[in-house]
Amino acid sequence: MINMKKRTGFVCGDKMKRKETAYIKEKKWLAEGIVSMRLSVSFAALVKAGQFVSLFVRDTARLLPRPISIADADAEAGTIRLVFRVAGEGTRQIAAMEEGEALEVLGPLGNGFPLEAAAGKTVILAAGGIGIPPMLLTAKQLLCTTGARPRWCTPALCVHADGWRNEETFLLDDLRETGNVLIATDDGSVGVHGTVIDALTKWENECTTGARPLWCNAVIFACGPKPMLRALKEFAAERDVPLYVSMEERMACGVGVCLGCVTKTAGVDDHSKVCNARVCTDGPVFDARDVVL
Amino acid sequence: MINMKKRTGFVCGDKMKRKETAYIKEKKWLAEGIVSMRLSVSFAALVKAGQFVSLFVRDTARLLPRPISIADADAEAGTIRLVFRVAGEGTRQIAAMEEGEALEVLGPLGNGFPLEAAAGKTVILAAGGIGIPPMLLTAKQLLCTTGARPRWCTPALCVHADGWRNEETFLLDDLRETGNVLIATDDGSVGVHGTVIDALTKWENECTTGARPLWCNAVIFACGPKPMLRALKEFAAERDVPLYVSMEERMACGVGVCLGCVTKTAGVDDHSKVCNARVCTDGPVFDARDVVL
Amino acid sequence: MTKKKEAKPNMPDMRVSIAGVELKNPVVTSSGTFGSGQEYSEFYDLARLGGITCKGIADVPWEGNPVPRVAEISSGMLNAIGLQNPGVEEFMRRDLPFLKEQDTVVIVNVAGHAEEEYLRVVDALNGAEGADLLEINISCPNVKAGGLAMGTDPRMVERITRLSKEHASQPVIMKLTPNVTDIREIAKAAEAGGADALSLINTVTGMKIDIERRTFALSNKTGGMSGPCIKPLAVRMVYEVARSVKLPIIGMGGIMNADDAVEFMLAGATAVSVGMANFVNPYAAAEVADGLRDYCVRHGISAVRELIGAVR
Amino acid sequence: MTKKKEAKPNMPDMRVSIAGVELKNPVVTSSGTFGSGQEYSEFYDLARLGGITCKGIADVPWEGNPVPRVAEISSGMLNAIGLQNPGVEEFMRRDLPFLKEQDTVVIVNVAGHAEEEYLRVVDALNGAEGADLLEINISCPNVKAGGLAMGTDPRMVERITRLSKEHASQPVIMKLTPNVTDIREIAKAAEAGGADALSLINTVTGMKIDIERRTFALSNKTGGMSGPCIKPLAVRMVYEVARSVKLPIIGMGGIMNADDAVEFMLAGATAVSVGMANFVNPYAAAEVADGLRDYCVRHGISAVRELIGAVR
Ligand SMILES: Cc1cc2nc3c(=O)[nH]c(=O)nc-3n(C[C@H](O)[C@H](O)[C@H](O)COP(=O)(O)OP(=O)(O)OC[C@H]3O[C@@H](n4cnc5c(N)ncnc54)[C@H](O)[C@@H]3O)c2cc1C
Ligand SMILES: Cc1cc2nc3c(=O)[nH]c(=O)nc-3n(C[C@H](O)[C@H](O)[C@H](O)COP(=O)(O)OP(=O)(O)OC[C@H]3O[C@@H](n4cnc5c(N)ncnc54)[C@H](O)[C@@H]3O)c2cc1C
Ligand SMILES: Cc1cc2nc3c(=O)[nH]c(=O)nc-3n(C[C@H](O)[C@H](O)[C@H](O)COP(=O)(O)O)c2cc1C
Ligand SMILES: Cc1cc2nc3c(=O)[nH]c(=O)nc-3n(C[C@H](O)[C@H](O)[C@H](O)COP(=O)(O)O)c2cc1C
Ligand code: FES
Ligand code: FES
Repeated sequence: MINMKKRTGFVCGDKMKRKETAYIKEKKWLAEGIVSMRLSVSFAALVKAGQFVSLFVRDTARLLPRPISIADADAEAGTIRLVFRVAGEGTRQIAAMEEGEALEVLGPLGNGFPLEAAAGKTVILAAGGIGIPPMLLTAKQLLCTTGARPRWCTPALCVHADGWRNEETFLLDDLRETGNVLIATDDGSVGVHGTVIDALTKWENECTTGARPLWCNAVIFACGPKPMLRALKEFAAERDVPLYVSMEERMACGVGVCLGCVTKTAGVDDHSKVCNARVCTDGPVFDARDVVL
Repeated sequence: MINMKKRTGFVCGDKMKRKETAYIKEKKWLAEGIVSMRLSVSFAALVKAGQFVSLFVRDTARLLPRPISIADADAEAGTIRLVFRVAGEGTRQIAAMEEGEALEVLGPLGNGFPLEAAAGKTVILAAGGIGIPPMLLTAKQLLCTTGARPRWCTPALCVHADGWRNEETFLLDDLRETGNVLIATDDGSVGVHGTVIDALTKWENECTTGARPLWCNAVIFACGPKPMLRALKEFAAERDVPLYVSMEERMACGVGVCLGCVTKTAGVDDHSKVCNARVCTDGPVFDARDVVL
Repeated sequence: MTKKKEAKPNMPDMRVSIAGVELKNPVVTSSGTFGSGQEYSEFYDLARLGGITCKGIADVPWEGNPVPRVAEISSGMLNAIGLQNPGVEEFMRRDLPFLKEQDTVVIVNVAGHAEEEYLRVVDALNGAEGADLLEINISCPNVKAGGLAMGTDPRMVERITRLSKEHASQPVIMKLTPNVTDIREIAKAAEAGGADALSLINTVTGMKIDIERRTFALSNKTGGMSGPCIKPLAVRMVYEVARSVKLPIIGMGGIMNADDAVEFMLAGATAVSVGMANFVNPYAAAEVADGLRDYCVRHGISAVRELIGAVR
Repeated sequence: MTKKKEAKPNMPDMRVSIAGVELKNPVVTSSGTFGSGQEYSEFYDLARLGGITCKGIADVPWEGNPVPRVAEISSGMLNAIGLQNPGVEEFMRRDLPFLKEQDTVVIVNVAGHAEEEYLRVVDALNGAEGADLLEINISCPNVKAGGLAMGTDPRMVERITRLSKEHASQPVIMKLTPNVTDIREIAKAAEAGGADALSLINTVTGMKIDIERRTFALSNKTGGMSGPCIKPLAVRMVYEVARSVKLPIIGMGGIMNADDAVEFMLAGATAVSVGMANFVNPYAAAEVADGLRDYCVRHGISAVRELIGAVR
């Protein structure tokens, strides 16, 4: 179980952005092409689950930030943990860095999950692939009752539903420390053969009390590829369960000025005055009903 | 004295260029902003004194080569030694690399000094500042009688005349292993207060036999800033001594195709059909009479 | 022994003047890269800047282009935001009051698809308190109907300049596109139309193709290049224009640090603007301002304006 | 079980054709970055290349510009060589015989200050064995009297194209400058003049100032930008031109590896040319050719020409 003495961030989420030099305190390969890094940062105590940081590559031909979700935060050690996939040249270069090396980090960015919406409810943390890492911190912040976090966030039940590609179920042990994990894999090598939706449906069917009472006091926090979020939106709508999704978009500034990272919204957005919201500042987490998936 | 067992290159100077990944075997700071590096390369045995290599920076925004003279070559160890000054961002980045790290090297480049012109003569190796390093290998190749190098290169006498900025007389010990060193410093902290010319003039005056007989069987090889080369040209002309100068120019290709690095020649150059010769391939060493300094 | 504030020995005079408006230092931020200042005010006090240029504002809210809107290129980025903006009304209600409070000059960037649209924005901003200077963007390459065409035709440049001047009580800066054969011709047209100053350069039209997915990196196919990759082109154009017209120039394009700013000033810019660099380092613009002062101190330059066009 | 050479299973057909001249693969080298091939033949067998473009050749030897002639810029370089060359006579005496011996297509790049000069070179090369294609450089920005002016005016482009065609028995490639407002207009002019193919882009005019020495980095003040910094501009222009004319295009500008080559082909280039990359890696052009084949194999593309203009 999680060490209740360790505060996992969430003192205050906003107006605390900064860019600074972080040091790699620990680096581990979790699976093929998936690396975990702990970075020393000044803002570890301020992180809210669902927030992200921008990483900068040392190669000065590659100037744009690489947004990576914060997978964990240790306020006492002053570190955050990132888990990311080597997707292109930038992440390849960062993943090739060694413990002790320095890199530039901008954070914490974005709004984070509305943890208060999970208070006293069954919370389903549904994630796919490289969307899984932020769910670790989300679960920890939901469950942790020490520190500055208000008590009422505590959910009645915390269930992870995670989809991996294959038997390389990275982070599974960490997730299990924070709740029951429903496993799905694309190739069926572990858990349900299929998607997160399949895993959730199976779980729903297995729940003795029937689906309706199960969902009536629930909320879903989700992170993963768009098709998964789309399917979850339908799934949640059918069951009338609130769903919050963490979105991904190409970013340039990460702080809300460039308007590069917008997502289409259902109605006119208050800041933009058009049907566009900024993933980097208005998100990355949105009420699924507010955005066009 | 130099270890006669170590072959210091010079099997064959030409048509052996290659680009390869070299590893830093040894790195030492010799003076403020002056670093010495030994690199493992495949062509250590092929190096001719006065040749250079192009170093490439890992930063992909900085694509052009950094030409650096080969200061020493160890055919048995398969290494070359470079001594360079941190002049800008590229050399700064390379100098910041550590032993064991890899960098891309293109070489050996350029023609090198005409060592055969020194056979049986008094050879003066005159260098200033960061022009000093190549003189170490020049002296070694002149003096070394083992290996593939023809015996007739051996000079009757090898004298170094070197000018440093101040008391940080980097490479002095190495140079002394290969001959008498006449020292000049800009600030007068060591040796003659003044330039290489001042040191040479003093030496000339001190030579008991008088100047004429001293110079009649001599040759000068020089490397250093243009004002120094210009002064030497005058000095040599007055004494009717052959002078070979190693030139510097901005380079792009390093292999003779871009025509970026030309130096003005006294007459029409055979390759270019105009009064321009390429420093990278027709040089860097020129007969001082052939080029406009 | 009086202690006058202005008497700091060795502190260079960093002020420059654009069309009669004094900037406390030559460093402003570029339109579209700084929002309306609010976001970066979380990082530092905007009073450290000579000025702020806000995102292009149109007469009504614009949706902009579909995503992806940004892509990385070597030493720079492509953008095809498509001038998303909340419209001049919302800008004046929400953003201008905030900007007015900052102790820095405010440049309002004006966008439009057509003459009438530009003029509606100019009319709305005419004399508005806090809108110190108007910058007319006749160069955005992302909007099919407007932008490019207008900024590449000298006659249209002269015309829109003249009309903007007629409608605005503030000084008018014309922002030029580099996507032309001869930038001097365009600059002269703006001068003939009565422009008070010029901003250059806007982005260079480029394209990136994703070879694995076989599609354009931007939904708009083309986008505007910015960042260090365009700097030599920008410096060249600033140099050419500075020698062709008498107007003050706000130079921009790839300024990442104070050295770059000095380079633009030596080429002929009176002020410099920091764009994409803000994304790479949120403190960039303030650091450029500080660094420029340090450069002056280091080189014994008593007034930064001595740098303007000093290399010929 | 016959063993026919062509029957290698899975080996994509790498041939492309430029104006009836078949290249064994789409990769050629760029003028001014490859000498006349001799130097790089010390690194690899030139037969690995689709073709070689030699340095621009004039009617008489040219001195070029004073040094410094090259400077580094972010993700690229500036050059102001000023078309130094030994003249067409020496070229035909010394370089062409060497090039002829290489098992690859030879493109001779033609330079001039004025019409007559171009035509004297074309006349000398007319029908010369080994000179498979002529590439007329109407775009070099470094020579005051020629280059830029000619390549930016559609009427002059059409005229010099027509004259070159009249004087040459070989197919004629017109090499275009990117320093124009509308590249399509120039390309159409070349097509109207009878060009057999187009090369684009030449370098982008830029400037660099050394702020410590307060002088231009190049003695010529301005120079041509090349390298990855200009790639998005080049890809955009190739795309635009491919959709405006029917001529095959040799695409270039910042191609460093096979991925870049694929990008240009998808944008509409029939062949690609490797320039500055040769300086960064002497094996670059050969590696691009190999890598292009590997890309085809990896993506199950049976003929490389399928890539041409495949992204719209
Ligand atoms: C809010 C947010 C949180 C994220 N969290 C994680 C995480 O925890 N773990 C993880 O592995 N990945 C995460 N990603 C995706 C990650 O940002 C990309 O995989 C990464 O930027 C790729 O960079 P690259 O240099 O390897 O690829 P390149 O293709 O070289 O990148 C080129 C440019 O495109 C951008 N880019 C490429 N792919 C993406 C993408 N999928 N999303 C946004 N920008 C992209 C890069 O940031 C860069 O600016 C997240 C993305 C967002 C928007
Ligand atoms: C044949 C030759 C041999 C050399 N040998 C040595 C040596 O042994 N030790 C040493 O310290 N220096 C030597 N130099 C000078 C060395 O090349 C430069 O100091 C170095 O390239 C500076 O690179 P930078 O990235 O630090 O500077 P930057 O200013 O960032 O370089 C930018 C560009 O300019 C070029 N450049 C800058 N200064 C010079 C210069 N003086 N000569 C040529 N190109 C330059 C760089 O190569 C690069 O392409 C030699 C130069 C030549 C031509
Ligand atoms: C994301 C983004 C949005 C931009 N939006 C505008 C705009 O609305 N109006 C305008 O005139 N220029 C706009 N520009 C151009 C910049 O103001 C500037 O001219 C250009 O980016 C060059 O400077 P840089 O290289 O420092 O970024 C935008 C640039 C970027 C990168
Ligand atoms: C040093 C140098 C010399 C060049 N000389 C010529 C030339 O003589 N004729 C010509 O048409 N283009 C010349 N070019 C332009 C290149 O052929 C090519 O069009 C340009 O460099 C863009 O390609 P790149 O980015 O791959 O280098 C030269 C380029 C460089 C870098
Ligand atoms: S990344 Fe710039 S607004 Fe979101
Ligand atoms: S550096 Fe290219 S010819 Fe010498």
